[in-house]
Amino acid sequence: MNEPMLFLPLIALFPFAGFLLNGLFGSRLPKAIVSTIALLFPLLSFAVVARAAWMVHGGMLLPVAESGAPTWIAVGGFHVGFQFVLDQLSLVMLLVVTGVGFLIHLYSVGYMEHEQGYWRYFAYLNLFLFFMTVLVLAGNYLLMFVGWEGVGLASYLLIGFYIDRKSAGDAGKKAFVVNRVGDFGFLIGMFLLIANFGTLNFHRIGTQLAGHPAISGATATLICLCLILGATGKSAQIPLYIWLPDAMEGPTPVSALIHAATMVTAGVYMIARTHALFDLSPTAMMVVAVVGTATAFFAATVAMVQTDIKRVLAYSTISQLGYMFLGCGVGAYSAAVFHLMTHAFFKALLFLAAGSVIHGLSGEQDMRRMGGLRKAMPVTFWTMTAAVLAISGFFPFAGFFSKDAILAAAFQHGTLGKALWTVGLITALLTSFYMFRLWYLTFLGESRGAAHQDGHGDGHAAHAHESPWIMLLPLVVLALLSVTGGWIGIERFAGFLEPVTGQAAMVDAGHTELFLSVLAVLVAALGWFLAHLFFGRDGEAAAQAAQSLAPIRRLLQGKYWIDEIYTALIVRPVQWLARFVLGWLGEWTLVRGSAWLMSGVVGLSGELLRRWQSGNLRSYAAWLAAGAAALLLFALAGTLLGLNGFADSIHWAVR
Amino acid sequence: MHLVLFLIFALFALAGAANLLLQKHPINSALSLIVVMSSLAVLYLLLGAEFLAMAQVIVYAGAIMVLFTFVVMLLNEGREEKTWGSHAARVVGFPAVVALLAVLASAILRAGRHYGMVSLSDGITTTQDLSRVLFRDLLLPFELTSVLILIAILGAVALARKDDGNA
Amino acid sequence: MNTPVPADWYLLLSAALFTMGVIGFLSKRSLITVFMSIELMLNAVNLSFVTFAHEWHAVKGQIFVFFVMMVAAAEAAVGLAIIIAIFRVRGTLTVDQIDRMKL
Amino acid sequence: MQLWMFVVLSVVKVAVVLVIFLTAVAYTVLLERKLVGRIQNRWGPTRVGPFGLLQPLVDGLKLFLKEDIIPSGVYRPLYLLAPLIALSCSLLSIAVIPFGETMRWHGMRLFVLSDLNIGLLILLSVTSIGVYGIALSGWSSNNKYSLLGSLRASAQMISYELALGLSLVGVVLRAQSLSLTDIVKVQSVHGIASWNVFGGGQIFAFLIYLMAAYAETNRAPFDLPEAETELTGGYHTEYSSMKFAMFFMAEYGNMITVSCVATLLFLGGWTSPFGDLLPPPQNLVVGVLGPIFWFVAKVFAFLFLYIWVRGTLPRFRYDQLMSFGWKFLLPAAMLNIVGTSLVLAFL
Amino acid sequence: MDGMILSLILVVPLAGMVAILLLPDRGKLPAWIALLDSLLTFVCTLHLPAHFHNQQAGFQFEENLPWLSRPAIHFHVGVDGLSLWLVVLVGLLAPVGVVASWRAVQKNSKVFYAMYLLQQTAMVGVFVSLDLMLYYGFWELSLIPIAVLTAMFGRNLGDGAAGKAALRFFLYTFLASAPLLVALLWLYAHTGSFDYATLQAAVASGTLPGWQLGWVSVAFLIAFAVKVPVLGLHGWLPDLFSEAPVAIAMIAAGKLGLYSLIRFHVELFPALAHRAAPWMIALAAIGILYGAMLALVQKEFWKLLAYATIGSLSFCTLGIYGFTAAGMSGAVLQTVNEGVIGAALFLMFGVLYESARTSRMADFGGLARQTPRLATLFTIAGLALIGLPLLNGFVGEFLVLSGTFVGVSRSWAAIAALGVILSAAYMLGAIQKIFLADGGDQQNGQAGRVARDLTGMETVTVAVLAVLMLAIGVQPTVWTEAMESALQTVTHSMHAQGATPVRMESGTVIASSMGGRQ
Repeated sequence: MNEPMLFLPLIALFPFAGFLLNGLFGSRLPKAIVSTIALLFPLLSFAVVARAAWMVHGGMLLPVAESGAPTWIAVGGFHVGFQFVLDQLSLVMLLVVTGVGFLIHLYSVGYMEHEQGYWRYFAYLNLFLFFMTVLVLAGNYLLMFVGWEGVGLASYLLIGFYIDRKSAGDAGKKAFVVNRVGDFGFLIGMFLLIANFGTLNFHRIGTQLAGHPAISGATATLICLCLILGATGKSAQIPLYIWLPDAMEGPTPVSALIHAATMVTAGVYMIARTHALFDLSPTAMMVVAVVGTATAFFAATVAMVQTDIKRVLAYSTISQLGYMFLGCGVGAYSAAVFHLMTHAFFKALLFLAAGSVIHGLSGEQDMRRMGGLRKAMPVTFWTMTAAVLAISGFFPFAGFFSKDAILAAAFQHGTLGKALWTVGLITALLTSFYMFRLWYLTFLGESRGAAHQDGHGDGHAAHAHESPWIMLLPLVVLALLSVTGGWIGIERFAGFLEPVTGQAAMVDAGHTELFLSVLAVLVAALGWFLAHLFFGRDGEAAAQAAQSLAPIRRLLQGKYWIDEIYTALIVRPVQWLARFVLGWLGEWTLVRGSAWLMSGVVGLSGELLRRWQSGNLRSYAAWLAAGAAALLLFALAGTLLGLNGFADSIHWAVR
Repeated sequence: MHLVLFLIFALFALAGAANLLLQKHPINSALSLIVVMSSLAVLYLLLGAEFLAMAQVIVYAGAIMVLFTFVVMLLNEGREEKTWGSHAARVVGFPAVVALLAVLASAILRAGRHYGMVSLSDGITTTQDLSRVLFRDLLLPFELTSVLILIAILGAVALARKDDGNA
Repeated sequence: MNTPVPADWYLLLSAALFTMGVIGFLSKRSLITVFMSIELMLNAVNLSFVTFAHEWHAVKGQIFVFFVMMVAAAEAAVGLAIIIAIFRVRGTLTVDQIDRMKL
Repeated sequence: MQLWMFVVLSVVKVAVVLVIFLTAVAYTVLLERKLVGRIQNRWGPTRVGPFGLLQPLVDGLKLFLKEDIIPSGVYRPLYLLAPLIALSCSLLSIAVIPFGETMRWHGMRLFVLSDLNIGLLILLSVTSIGVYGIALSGWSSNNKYSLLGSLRASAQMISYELALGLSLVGVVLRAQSLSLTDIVKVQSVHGIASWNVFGGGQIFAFLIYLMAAYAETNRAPFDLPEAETELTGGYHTEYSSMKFAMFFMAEYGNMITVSCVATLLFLGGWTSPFGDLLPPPQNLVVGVLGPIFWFVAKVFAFLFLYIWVRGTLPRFRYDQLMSFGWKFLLPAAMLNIVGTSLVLAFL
Repeated sequence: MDGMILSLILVVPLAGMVAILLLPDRGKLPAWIALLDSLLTFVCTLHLPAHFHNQQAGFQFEENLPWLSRPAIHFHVGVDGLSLWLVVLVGLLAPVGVVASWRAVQKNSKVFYAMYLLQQTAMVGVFVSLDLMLYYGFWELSLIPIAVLTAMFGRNLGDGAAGKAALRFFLYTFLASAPLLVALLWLYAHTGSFDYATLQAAVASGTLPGWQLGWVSVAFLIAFAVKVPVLGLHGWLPDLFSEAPVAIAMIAAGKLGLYSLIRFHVELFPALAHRAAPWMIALAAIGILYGAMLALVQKEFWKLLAYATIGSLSFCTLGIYGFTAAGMSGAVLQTVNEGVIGAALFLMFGVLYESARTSRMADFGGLARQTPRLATLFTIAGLALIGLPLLNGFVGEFLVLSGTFVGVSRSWAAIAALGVILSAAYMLGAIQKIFLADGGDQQNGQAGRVARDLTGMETVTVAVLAVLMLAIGVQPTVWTEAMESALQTVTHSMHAQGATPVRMESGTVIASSMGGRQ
């Protein structure tokens, strides 16, 4: 293979350098230099990616795996290196990660301007980019796992960025631990891979599979289920989605970058990356599709009643990730990745716009205290509108194309696919509904800040202000991408990804698809209409509807009490087991008990022997004399028995 | 002549030792012990160990026992009282002593027939003989002994000194 | 005039002295006298060393006695210092009353 | 030689030496009184006999005839034993001192009671035993002055015994023998030039010995045990008549012994100061008496020094005495040993 | 130089000890001597890896001098790939311990540092001895300073807790070592030698009486398992960690026992160790979970560290008794890791305790602002402990787990891997309770106000350790390469005696594919 000089490691190492510089010296540097470092290195990284993309456009063949990668672990015959591979899939991901990543860095400069620990924030952000690029570029599972855990770490640090807030710390910990559950699955999956293939290299596993699949479907299913567990952790799917809503404790740009655009899509990326295995196991595929659909629907329902603007977006993210899983589950990997890309654009935009709103309202996140911001923040409003239209799936916005591709693929996937398509369509309705609800509550109507802020006169809206240009610029760029991002078309996109993800299951591109597209747009419009009905005017209708649906509403507001159930079923029993069974029974009774028993025996014998040690010199002398006499007698007895000397008699005695 | 001298001084030694046991006042015991040691010095001379004989007098009688008498004088303890603190000494100790003596005596008597005689004409171990071995073969132990004595001096000083703080 | 003496007489004397030393250790109540009994035992052993040195024409036997003397001197210095210290604290030198195993 | 002859000859020798020694003791006392008197610009004893020469006899008679008082509080056995120990140790040491030419008669040395390989060691051991006399006397007297005096004396003697013994090591090193005869022989060749004190390079050892010997004999300026102003009579406060005389004799006997040892070890013993400058005497009488003359002369010269010092120097304080002994004399004696060994080994 | 270096490493701490004992206990003088001396020791130990020949099998830097002729005890020392890094680790941790005690030990520092240096010699001795009697001597010697220093310098001397902890440690380890001595003497009686190679050959030859040999191997196993400690025998550990001075606690557990398990149980009695392996594997796997779960509910950080240590040491045991190459090298690497990470954590907890006089985590909170250096370095060490990739803990855990999973038992490996989740939970919990806001207020802990940050010297020390964590995590091959030939020897001899990887269940291993390289 010819090796064009791509400098792949640089993509990862530039942000790492930024992390080191800011992390080690940031506290002593002025803000301007911190910002420069923080922006420069992701930009350099993006430049390297862009150059690679340009070379691909110029006809360079993919994949490119740089040889001479340094060894990481080598024991016995097992060997893992720091091997970076660039192919179509990772190129797309890299463009998203570094491109959107850079924009969000830019935005953060404005957003975080007045925060304590400014340098720390950018150090973490660069660290995240480092791990994310490692994850994407990894040429084997283990290296991917490095990035996988690493982004988890960065996520943990950034969620807990506000170290004075207990809720932030809790959320960070929860995110990391829940992710670790997923990582457990990933680890076991890797062990199974080692056991079955003897390697963790994507390429080698791929060739082994392509040649003559040495493994049975059951084994493949086992491996895939383990990997799915990992993916659900990272991509916040049922059953491990619970960390993502809490993760909104972090600064909003972090939510945009990590918990919307990039990190959470790692699970999808991983499934797409390993699709060769998944293709062997219909069961696993079905699990992926069902999990994705269920998550999409479930999260969408919860999103309808959230009042915190960021939580709505968080559940929305979970829901959209469910779409991507659905795409993967029905074999439409390229559609899933396509949606991943467009979702990165519009969801990042949504978060950043929300951040702009929060920033404008000095930290207010509750939508019930917003409203009427359209005039105060026009740029934010218009970019947000583009994003809302995109996520709801209106033609010709980006979301339309990608979501449509996934639903179409699902529709063509047999009976189960039809059912999933139905749920997906309902979810699209819900999506449209809750996004427009957000839109109405935030930007339209009157300002409701005063109603809740009695004593403070007028609400936030009065002195709400538009964000500085450095925050608006990324909004505009992302808005453009949200509008145009889908125009590339699924066919061309799938065609580009084909070497990696295999032949897309696009059989019928005729009337059915057109019908489905139209149906989707109609459903989205219905959602808008419903939202307009409830929230567009005065909110009376909303109140009435809420009244009539009170039990459901409570269920939704309680988020189905999943957190509580997990606490009761898993966390509490583990703690109980640790504290009482292990702690009291094991540690206290058995271990301590044995120690006490032992010390008791020793103490008792000591007590007995102590009586011998009277402290009286003459008694000691008496025993000494007796001992000496006994020894001499013994030696003499030896001589009497005809032995030669003391040593021999001892030998004779112990024989 | 040798026999006479041996008998005289052996008798002295035994008598001194017995007196040590019988006397109730430590100073008398100490003086008895000096008699034993001096008698032993003569016996050493009879055995041809002239340097040791003198060392016995200088070190034991002249130095160690002086220390003993000094301490007796200093503490002025008086006669010892009869106390009954140790049962083991009577119950275990004295039978053990009897056994010890019996075993030693029988061992010596059994082996004694192999031993030679000691007479005045046997020749003398001169100081040169002694020092040749001491300073050539056993130089290291000798030096170690001097270190030991140095430590003992320091220890004695440290122990006997009155405490500065609370005395 | 020059009647020789069997070597084992010396040894028997040594054994007797040693035994008397042991008896002294066991029966004497004054710490100082007990200490003297120890010296008596050492002397008894020294005698047998010298006797054996004579018997086997080995100078090292005498050297051993020499070392015993040196060590005895050191021991006496330290031992008597300890006795003084004990007397200072306890006010008595009666062995049976000094059984606390510490000063 | 026959046993009886040996015994008879020994008894005769012992008798002669004892008589001379005791006479010498008595007249040393007279000498001291006379000399000190002259130093203090008075006459000293003059009444009894010509120049008071019979004074010692009268003194002895007085002490013999005095009532022997034993105080009631004393611990009798040791009280009686102590002066005996003191005197006998003093007399014992003269037994190994050779005071004349190494002449033999029937294989037996004439001018020494017993010539031993380890004469010097015997001297030292006897000196070390001598402590008991003083220690026991003070303790058994049951008198605080006595006890203090005897403690002082014992401590002083033990302390200075070390310096004394060590100062002799240089001499022994030079002679490579512990025999006093051998030590004298080494110094005999070139007369005064080969004496240890000059030619032998032992001048420092001699000075150390001198000072240690003064202390060892409890003489001024180290006479603290009997410092009248502090302790009335020191360890012999409770002694009177003959028992006191025994201590008295022991002290002067020790002085003479120490002088003899100094003569033997440092001043060439019985050899003439001219050594081989003079031809060896052909006359037997001169050959026998000459060495004895030299010996006696040197001893009396040393004694004169003793008395002279007593008449001139003030007394030490007790702590000065101890620190002088331990911190100056002992290290100096050790340095002397080191120096002597280095010289002997490398020169 | 190569012929003397091990003696030198053994002697240098002793010389420091003598120097400390001879010089007066004035101010920081003993501490400075100990620090310089331990740095010197460290430099000496660095000679070993610098001149070590990775490819060469057998022991290097060997010295073999007869010491006693009857019984035949030799001063026989040497290192191979297994012990190499452990010796260096001892050298590295020696100055760390001194730094950790710098402020904590004020009174009697002379005794402390003298004993501490003695302990260093003993530990090096354990790792390099090739004569079993010599080994036993060093082994016992290494136990004494721990007990004595805990009793003398423990945290709660007043209420006797320190003394009890010391006594408990003493009882556990000494009672367990007594059968070891008997077993050693039995071996000597039957072979006439204490030499490692001779004994190994004798055991391998199968001429020794079988059932007695079984007991001998059990005696060895128990003595070492107590010192590790293996689950169930860890009764001394939590108390000791709570009470012992930091510098002592950081060396009390782990490496000595683990090394001894490999060298003197697995390598010496492969066949018998093979029989014990299923038990050990089960204990280890359960121990990982057990330690992690108990760590999760601890309220005091010393106890947390104790149970975390039990968990992470169980990884090592798991690796050793799997008899797989990956597991073994993972275990040795993990032993080193545990030493490095544990030292860093101990030092930092020690700083917290020494300034706040409490170890209840609830008393702290929100320290991150006040003690940024401590918080940062603690987080790094904590992440290394719970096995974050690119830090050292991951490599060891991964090798052990993959070796176990592939070669031994999937179910046990999966159980062990569950520890990964729990460890994250307890470590992040600790970080949150101590360094992050843990209540409504900004600063809720009383202790938080008096806690101090790391001093310059401490920062440098922990930073060096942190860099080392990263270095091992990124380039473990540097470390594992040296072990390779030693492990091959081990596994070869084990396999020759029928001790192949323990199969605890059926599974498919494509062993041939393990041989391929990417």
